[in-house]
Formats: sequence, C-alpha cells, structure tokens
Amino acid sequence: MSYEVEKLRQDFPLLRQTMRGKPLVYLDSAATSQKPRPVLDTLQAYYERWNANVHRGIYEISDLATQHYEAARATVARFIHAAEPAEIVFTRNATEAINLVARAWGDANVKAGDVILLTEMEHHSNLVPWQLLAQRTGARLEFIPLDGQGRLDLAAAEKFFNDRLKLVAVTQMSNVLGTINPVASIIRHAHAVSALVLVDGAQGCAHIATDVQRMDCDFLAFSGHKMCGPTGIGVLYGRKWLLEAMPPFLGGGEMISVVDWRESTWNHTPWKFEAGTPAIAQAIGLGAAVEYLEKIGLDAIHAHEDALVRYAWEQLHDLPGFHPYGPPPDERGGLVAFTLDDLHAHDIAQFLDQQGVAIRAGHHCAMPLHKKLGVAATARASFYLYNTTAEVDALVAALRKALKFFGIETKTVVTV
Amino acid sequence: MSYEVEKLRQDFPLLRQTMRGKPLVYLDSAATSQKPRPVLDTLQAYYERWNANVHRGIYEISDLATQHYEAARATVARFIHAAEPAEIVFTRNATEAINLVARAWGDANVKAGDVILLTEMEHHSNLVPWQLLAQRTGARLEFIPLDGQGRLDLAAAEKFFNDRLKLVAVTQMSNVLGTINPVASIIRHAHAVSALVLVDGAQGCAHIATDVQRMDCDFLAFSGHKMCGPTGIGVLYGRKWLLEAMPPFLGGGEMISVVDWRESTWNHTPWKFEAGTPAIAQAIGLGAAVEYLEKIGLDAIHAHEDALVRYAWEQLHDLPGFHPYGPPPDERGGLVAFTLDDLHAHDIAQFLDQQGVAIRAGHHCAMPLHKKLGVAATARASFYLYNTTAEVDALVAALRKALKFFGIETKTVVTV
Amino acid sequence: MSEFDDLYQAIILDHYRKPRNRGTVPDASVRVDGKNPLCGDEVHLELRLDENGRIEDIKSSGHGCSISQASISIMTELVKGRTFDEGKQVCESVRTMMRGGEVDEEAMGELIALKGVSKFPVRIKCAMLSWTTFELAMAEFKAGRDGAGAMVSTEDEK
Amino acid sequence: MSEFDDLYQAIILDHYRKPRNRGTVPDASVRVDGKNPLCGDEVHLELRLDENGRIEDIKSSGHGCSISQASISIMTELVKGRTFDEGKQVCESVRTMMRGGEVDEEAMGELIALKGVSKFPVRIKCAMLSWTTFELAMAEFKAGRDGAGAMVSTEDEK
Ligand SMILES: Cc1ncc(COP(=O)(O)O)c(C=O)c1O
Ligand SMILES: Cc1ncc(COP(=O)(O)O)c(C=O)c1O
Ligand code: FES
Ligand code: FES
Repeated sequence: MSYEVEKLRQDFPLLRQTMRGKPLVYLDSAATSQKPRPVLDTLQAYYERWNANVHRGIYEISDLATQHYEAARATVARFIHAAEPAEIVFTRNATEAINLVARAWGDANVKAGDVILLTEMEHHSNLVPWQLLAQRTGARLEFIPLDGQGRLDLAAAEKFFNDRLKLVAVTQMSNVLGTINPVASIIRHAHAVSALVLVDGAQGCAHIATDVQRMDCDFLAFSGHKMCGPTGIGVLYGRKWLLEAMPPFLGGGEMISVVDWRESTWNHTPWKFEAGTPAIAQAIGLGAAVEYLEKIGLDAIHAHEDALVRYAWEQLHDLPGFHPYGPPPDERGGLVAFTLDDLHAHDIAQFLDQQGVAIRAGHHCAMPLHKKLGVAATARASFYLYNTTAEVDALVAALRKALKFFGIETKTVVTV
Repeated sequence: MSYEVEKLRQDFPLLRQTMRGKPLVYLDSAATSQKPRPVLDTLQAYYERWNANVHRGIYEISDLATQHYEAARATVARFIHAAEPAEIVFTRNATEAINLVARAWGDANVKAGDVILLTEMEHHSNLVPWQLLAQRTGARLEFIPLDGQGRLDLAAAEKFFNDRLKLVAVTQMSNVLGTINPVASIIRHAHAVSALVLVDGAQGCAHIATDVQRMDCDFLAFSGHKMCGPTGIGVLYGRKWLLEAMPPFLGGGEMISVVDWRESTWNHTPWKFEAGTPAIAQAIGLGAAVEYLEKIGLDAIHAHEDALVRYAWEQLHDLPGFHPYGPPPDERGGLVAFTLDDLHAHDIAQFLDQQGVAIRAGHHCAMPLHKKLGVAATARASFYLYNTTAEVDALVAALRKALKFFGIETKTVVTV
Repeated sequence: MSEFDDLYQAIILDHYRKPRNRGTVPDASVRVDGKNPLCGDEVHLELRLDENGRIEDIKSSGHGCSISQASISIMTELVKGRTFDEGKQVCESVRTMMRGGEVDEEAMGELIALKGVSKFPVRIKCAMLSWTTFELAMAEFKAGRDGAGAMVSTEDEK
Repeated sequence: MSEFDDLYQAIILDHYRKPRNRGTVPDASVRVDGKNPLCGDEVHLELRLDENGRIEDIKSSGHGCSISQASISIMTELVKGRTFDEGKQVCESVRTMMRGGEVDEEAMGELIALKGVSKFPVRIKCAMLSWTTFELAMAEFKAGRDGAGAMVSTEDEK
C-alpha cells in the first residue's frame, strides 16, 4: 500500500484551517500533534454514550466506560509491546510519568552519593524531576556529553557506568537535535551495572515503532497529545515487578485496597498509581489514536517522515546562513532545529506565522542544551504523518521572504 | 425565570440513551456528571480549530489555544470568587489537587508531632494523601467525630484546636451522608490557632455557590467531571502568597524560569505547578462547563436539587426497611445513601440497572466512614440539575420491585 | 432469558434466601477468613477434616450479596464429604466458568447456576469469594496450620 | 495595515538593522543586566549620570529579537539627556501602551512604533526588556549602588 498523505490529511479537521488568512502549514507536531477524526469521534461517543465513572459501577454505562478504559490500556500495551496491560499506568502526560518514577521509585531507592545519569540533550521534563530528586536525596546528576554532531558520546560516559549508578534517564529522540539515540545499547550497559533505565519516549513513541521488551527498558514515558491523541493523557510503562514493588505516588480513591483511619493497603498495579477519577475519555481517545497509527503503520509513518526530513534538509541548506543543529538525516527523526544567519528565531517564527506557517522558536524546554550549543533560541520545524513536501516548500519560501524582510539579504523591506 | 428541567435535559445527549433497553434514569452524578452540548461543542472547537501547545507558541493557533486556556482559568477563578486567576492551578482531578498540597505544602511545613485534622466522613482522596504525609513526617492524624445524625460534632473536636494543629482538611459536602458542613465556622476556628484549612469541594462546588474569599479557606480542591466538565481536569485553588511560598510539586517544562544542569528556578504561580503540556482541551472544556452552570445559576440548581431530595426523602421512607444515612434534607445536598432491609446494596444496584436506573453501591471511597456506620456497603442515589421527580418515582418503583424480587416482602420470585 | 435472569437464577435466589450450612464447627480443624475489599464483604469458614483428609463438616458465617451468599451455600453442600483436592478441582472449574471458559456442566451440579455471573465482571469476585477462601483453608491445612490469622482477598484473584 | 505590519514598522526595522548606542560606557555610574527567560535573551545597560542626576551617556549590549533590539535602541536615544524620573514616566507610558491603554502619542516619539506589539502577547516582554532593565538601573542608582550583580527578569513584569 502506498502512502497517501493527501487522503490522510482529510482525517484532520484542523489542517483545513487557515492561519492569518493563508492556508495553514502546521510544522509544530513535536510540540503537539493534530487529531484525526476517529479520535474525535471516539471522544464524542464516550461523552454521549458511555460516560460514567469507572471500576466500581454496577450499571451498564459504567461497565461500558470501564471496559473501554481498560481496553485502551490493553491497546497501549500492545502498541509498545508491553508484556501485559498491568504495566501501563495512565498519567496526564510524559512529564507526570517521569515525576511519578522520580518520586515513587526514586524516593524509595536512591540514596546520597548515588548517581542518576542523564544526557546533555534532555528536555526539562526529563531533567528537573531528577534535580528535585537529587535535592531530596543527595544523589548526584551526571550527563552523557554530546559530540560535535549532537550525538551521545558514549565513550566519554563510560566512567559513569559503575555501581554508584542507579538510573539512566535518556530520551529516545531529541526534540531539538532530532537525534535518535541508541537506547538499547545504553540499556545493556546500564543493566550490566544493575542500574535501571527510564526512556523518555515523548518524541520517540509517536514516530518510531517501539518495543519495550526488545529494547529492554525498565520505564518508558510518553504523551498522548504528541501521537494524535487528546491532551491530558500520558503513559508510564514500567516492568510489572518494579511497579508492584514501588510505593504509591498519589493517594486517594481507586488506588487503595483497604483504608482504615490511619493506614491503608494498596490496590494492584496499575491502579495503585491511578488515584482518583482518571482521565477516562482521554485514555479511551488515546486508545483510538493508537489504533489509527497502527492502521497506517509506524514503519510507514517513519518512512514518510524520513523522506520529508531528507527533502527539507536539502532545501533548507540552499538558504544563505542556514545552520542546523544535530546529526544528518540518517540519524535523525522528522524535525530540524536551526538558525538562519543572525535572524532571531522569534522573528523568524513571527514572520512565518504571517505566511501561515506554524513553527516553534525558543529553547524548546531544553535550556542547558541550548547553552551548550551556544545559542539562546533556535527555530524548529517538525513533521508528522500528515505533512507534505509542498509544505516543506512553503517553509523554505517563507524563510526566504523572511531573510528579505528583515533586510539580511537586501536590506530593503518587502511587503508581505 | 422558572427552572425548566425538561429543556435543560435536551442539552445532555447521554440522557437520551437507554440502558438495558429501558429509558436511562441516571442517578449517579455524585460519581460523575453528564456533559451538556456546549461543553462537547467547545472540546470539538478546540480540537478542530485551536489545537496547539500553549504558552510558548508565536503563531496564531498557539496564541488562540493559550488565550482560551488562560480565559478558562479566569472563568474558574470568577466561579469560586478567587482574588485572581493566578490562584487557580489546573490538575487532573480533586485527588491530585489534594495530593499536590500534601506533598508541596505538607513536606515543607509539617513536622513530627504536628496535627492534621480530618473528619470521619472524608473520602479516601482527602484521607490517604494525609496518611502518606503523616508517614513521611511523623505528623498525627485526628478526626472530627460525627454525631448520631451524620453531622460533625465540633464540640467534641474542640480539643484539637491548639497550636499543634497545622491543617484542617474537610469536605464541603459528604459524598455519602450528604451533609453540608459548616466550613466557614471551622475555618474561623482553625485560623484562630494559625492552622490552614483545605476544603474538599469535589461534591460541594458543583452544587453550592462557592466563594473562597467569603469562606476564607486557604485551599480548595475540586473536579471538572462532577460539574458538567470533561474528565481529566481538576482545580486547586490556593491563596496566592501560599502558592508562591510553596516549593513545586512536579518538575518539567512550563513550570521553570531558568534551568541549568543541576539546578533551576521556578516560574510564577500558577504555572509553577503545571509541569508539562497541560490538559488544554479539558481546561477549556471546564471553562465552558462553568459558564453553563453560571447561566442556569448555582442557586437555581441548588434549589432544584433541594426539592428533589426532599421529594425523594419522603417517597423513599414509604419503602419497608428503608434506612437512610446522614441528616434530614434541611442539612443535606442532593444525594441519599441508604440500605433497604437486609437487601445487599450490590444486589439493589444490579436489579436497578436492569430497570434502567443507574445508582451506585459500595463504600463510595469512604471505607472508614462505613465502618463507623456499621455497614459494609450502602446504595446511593444522587441528583443533579437534570434530574426530575419522575426519575425519583422510577427509582422508588424499581426499589419496590427489588424487594419483591429478592423475596424480602413476599418470598416469591417476580419476573422483571 | 436475559443476562439478568441468568445472573439471578432461581437456584441462586433459593440459596440466598435459605443459606445452607451457616454457623460454626465447634471442633474445626481449620478456620479462615476471606474478604472482598471492593465491597467490604467477608466470609468466615470453619471445616473439620477426618483422618483421611475428607471434609466432614463445613460451616460459614459473614455477610455479602446474594451472589456471594449463594456461592458459599452451594459450595458448602458440594465439598462436604470430599477431600480438599477434589474441592480444588471444582474450584478450578468455577474459575474457568467465570472467565467464560467451557466446563463439564454435568459435574458442576448446582454450581452451574453461577454461570451467568461471568457476564458481569464486577460480580465475579462475589462468586469467587467462597472459593478463594476455600483455597486458603486448604493451603493452611496442608501446611499443618489451623488458619488462625489467615485472611485472603478476592483482589488476589487474577 | 495588518497587525503584522503594525508589529514590524519601518522604524522598528530601521533600529533593528542600525541599532543606536551599542557598546560600553567606560566611566559608567551604573551597569545592570536584564533577561527574558522565555527566550534566553539578555541585555546589558551601562549609564553615566551627571551631578544633577541626568543621563549623560547610555550604551547597550546583548542579544535579542528585532523587537527587543529596536526597543533598546529607541530607549537609549530617548532617555539620553533626561533624568531617571523623566525616563520612568516614559517607561510607564510604554507599559500602558503594551496593555492596550491610551497614551499621549505626541510625547512618545518613535516609541509609538512599538504600539503594534500589544497585539502579540508573547512579544510584549521583548518590548519591555529594555525598560525593566532601565528600571533596575534606576533602582540601583537611587539606592547608591553601581548595579554590580543586579539582574532583572521580564517574568517579574506582571
Ligand atoms: C467528597 C469527595 N472528595 C474527593 C473526591 C475525588 O474526586 P476525583 O475522583 O474526581 O479526584 C470525590 C469523588 O468521588 C468526592 O466525592
Ligand atoms: C523529549 C521530550 N520529553 C518530554 C516532553 C514533555 O512532554 P509533555 O509536555 O507532554 O509532558 C517533551 C515535549 O515537549 C519532549 O519533547
Ligand atoms: S457485593 Fe460483596 S460479595 Fe458481592
Ligand atoms: S524573543 Fe527574546 S527578547 Fe524577543
């Protein structure tokens, strides 16, 4: 089956919008993706037909809500090849999933002097929770450095793999450099010294077929909103025995077994970690998003994005003063962060907005990385299953106009 | 304007459903409410027209998403009469809001020997987080006892109001007894000994006009899904200075000001407490729900529910073996938990399901309270703005049939 | 017949209204407790075994819904006079039936009346409460203990 | 004219391309830093005051977007020769303008070119970066300090 991007685009109502009166070119899916019709229809169906609280209701719609909710868990488990649905905890987003591990696993297992190993390319969401853990426990943070091309320099990190190492937290794919990391090999390394590995899949899982058992990670965190799902839903995958051994994170309804006045016992995993009424509609919506992605096929999506990023890479390099960050297309996912001469990223994004082209500018929640790169802000175009080469052309044309407008090329103002 | 319940019902698509082939009589709004058309339309509009990540986007749809998101915050602030929108933190649900306070405020302010005062009617979500805090800090939990009618016996709790007391956490309205608590007077008492008060508004805010400034509470937690809003969104209200003084809860994107490798500084309240991509669509949906409730008027809603619960109280008392829990209608909100002879609550609920009547059976996440009441499980019917006296009649008729069916009255089986 | 009628078959209602073998066994060999934390219901079982390991007497007390009470009542009738291992076989058949699997209907006797429960996921634990408690009694007895302090929860049912 | 053209008026682009008063003031009375953490941009201001408290010289360095750079450039031209208190009045007018309020357009000079920024909430802090830093310089100077180590953030703008 050939990849019919124009047909897929029909599924996404927002892509038919205009922006500033121009056809919308949405190139910010790394921030959040757009949502296809089947996901929106599922949300609608939930609220119109099955809406009830889950797990303890004896009546039909509550039973339906529960069944759909737990079916979504099973769907997500299948998507990342978890051994069983009980390994899937629903959270608000990847950020909460990582914090859950830092609090529940971290506070119980990390001591002063232990090392948590991160990388220099981590998103704040996979950095700040560990800073807070380090402050609570006296553990030390270390960082796998980058080489000149924005890849992890594993040789330089060799020294951290010893018995002080408790956890490696590493992103599957960088949201700035685009680098796809060799997580499986990092995991082998870490396991050799009995350290656990948390993979931040916020950028990875939406774009790359992910198999937690083959990868052999201990934890995986990702967000529904970046993979065609609703906002307000994220996932923590954890090995069953690890989750069972962890103390709870939030206390409240649903996560308990027996509650007495001054102490309680806990429900089984995953419910132990889902205190209070969960994001029911959103979990079910995420299940629909997974099914949508599976129908197209993660490999087909990845191939499509790969073609787009190669094309973009080529076209963008024609621009005077174009400077990309991160490795060449062979080693990257579907995004490009760049600077353009000494045009400021925010001016670029503002100008592109006027052209109907939505890209992101800033530190992309990776301030330390930008410090390392020696630039305060970059512009970033990111692609997903619904983007086209025509949109890449629109991006490049708009950037050309921006160069003109701000007078970099000609020092004269053009009208837009 | 008179209260036109039949017209309001038109707004709720789910209420037109059938259950087990019978017209649905939904009497479980205390677990979760149904959603009106304007809320569903808002969710749709968000995903089809404004969906983008908030706060840092320079392009039009991101700006729209941000504006709608922050407008929802302002709407919620107005709804509970907060002094400013910065006092509104979006969470997943009331449970997370309470845990946020227990972790962020509690860990920083509560020491061994300090007292946290709860009541004997608290929901697990306003009990277990404090148990966990007590375990972490060595603080002591005490409980305001109940009188014989399921009201707080404040006289008996007088002894706890001394300088050991750090926090009182009390529900605005019990989800089992229906009791509406005198929170304002408890707050005056607590403030007199410099203790703070957290009000669990999960049941209250949806039904009773709530004014945090008049009530003078320090924290208020509630859930969107119980007040016509989407699942996956809740609210923590906190006094601005308290929130500003608290350390963060979850770390990650959006909640920071400056991030370095090993330490960071925090964004202002409320963003300091909203790590990662928030539940954007759900917050905006909650804003629409608040506007919907405001249009009808909380006082009108309360009056409607009050009439319903009085009617139900009368009708239900005609049933042989009917035993309600909690105070008479004068002092209760729109729900009734009861037992019926020695029919088991789960059998009652199962039978009612067959009749199209959705009620809840069990401990309603209040096991210690049920222990105190001397019953493992109760049946609970709860009302909201869309329920009718005809539905109360359907409930009573179904209960009569249940008594017959299980042979309590006649010891012969009837067909259903 | 509707799923509801399947759930509340006449046999169930009969056992619920007239539970068999309620009470205590004064010279019991093993006494155990089981609970269903979802609803807070509990059962207490007392069993006396003869020298061949046969269940001479079994009595139950506690509280619960009609499904759990009927299940307990039928169970006590069924296992009386059998060994633990024979009882365990019946227990596995009930578990299979709850998961919607095929069982030898002949061999199940009145237990087949519980089949309809499998359509109601939240009620399965009601039906299993008696049996998980029975399994606890068996484990305690085989370990040479009298069950004192032993308690099982239906939440441990997978 | 579109909102976009309002934002990037010719005056803004002109100041951006040819920023005035860049550099350092060797014998500065006060030197301060300001930053916009949203984007990581920073400005460094150096000012020399005469004995009457009049700004004799002002120079800027640092990096930022066209809006911030133009705002800084215009500001340095505007406050030179004035006192801090006169500068502070201008600053308040800019703040009012950013919030969409009415200002005396005559009195604003080239600053009026920043008016379009008020339509772009995320860019307001770009325009204010220069002014919050100016306010810091004023506070430091009035407190008798030379600004060493002083830093202000646009996030402290309400
Ligand atoms: C009194 C009370 N508090 C707290 C909660 C918890 O609400 P949520 O599950 O939405 O977090 C509930 C909901 O059942 C409740 O009734
Ligand atoms: C690499 C990476 N990690 C974590 C996150 C945080 O995701 P969320 O904001 O959905 O929690 C992001 C999102 O920007 C990301 O790109
Ligand atoms: S409801 Fe408790 S055992 Fe059935
Ligand atoms: S984008 Fe940094 S100051 Fe404007």
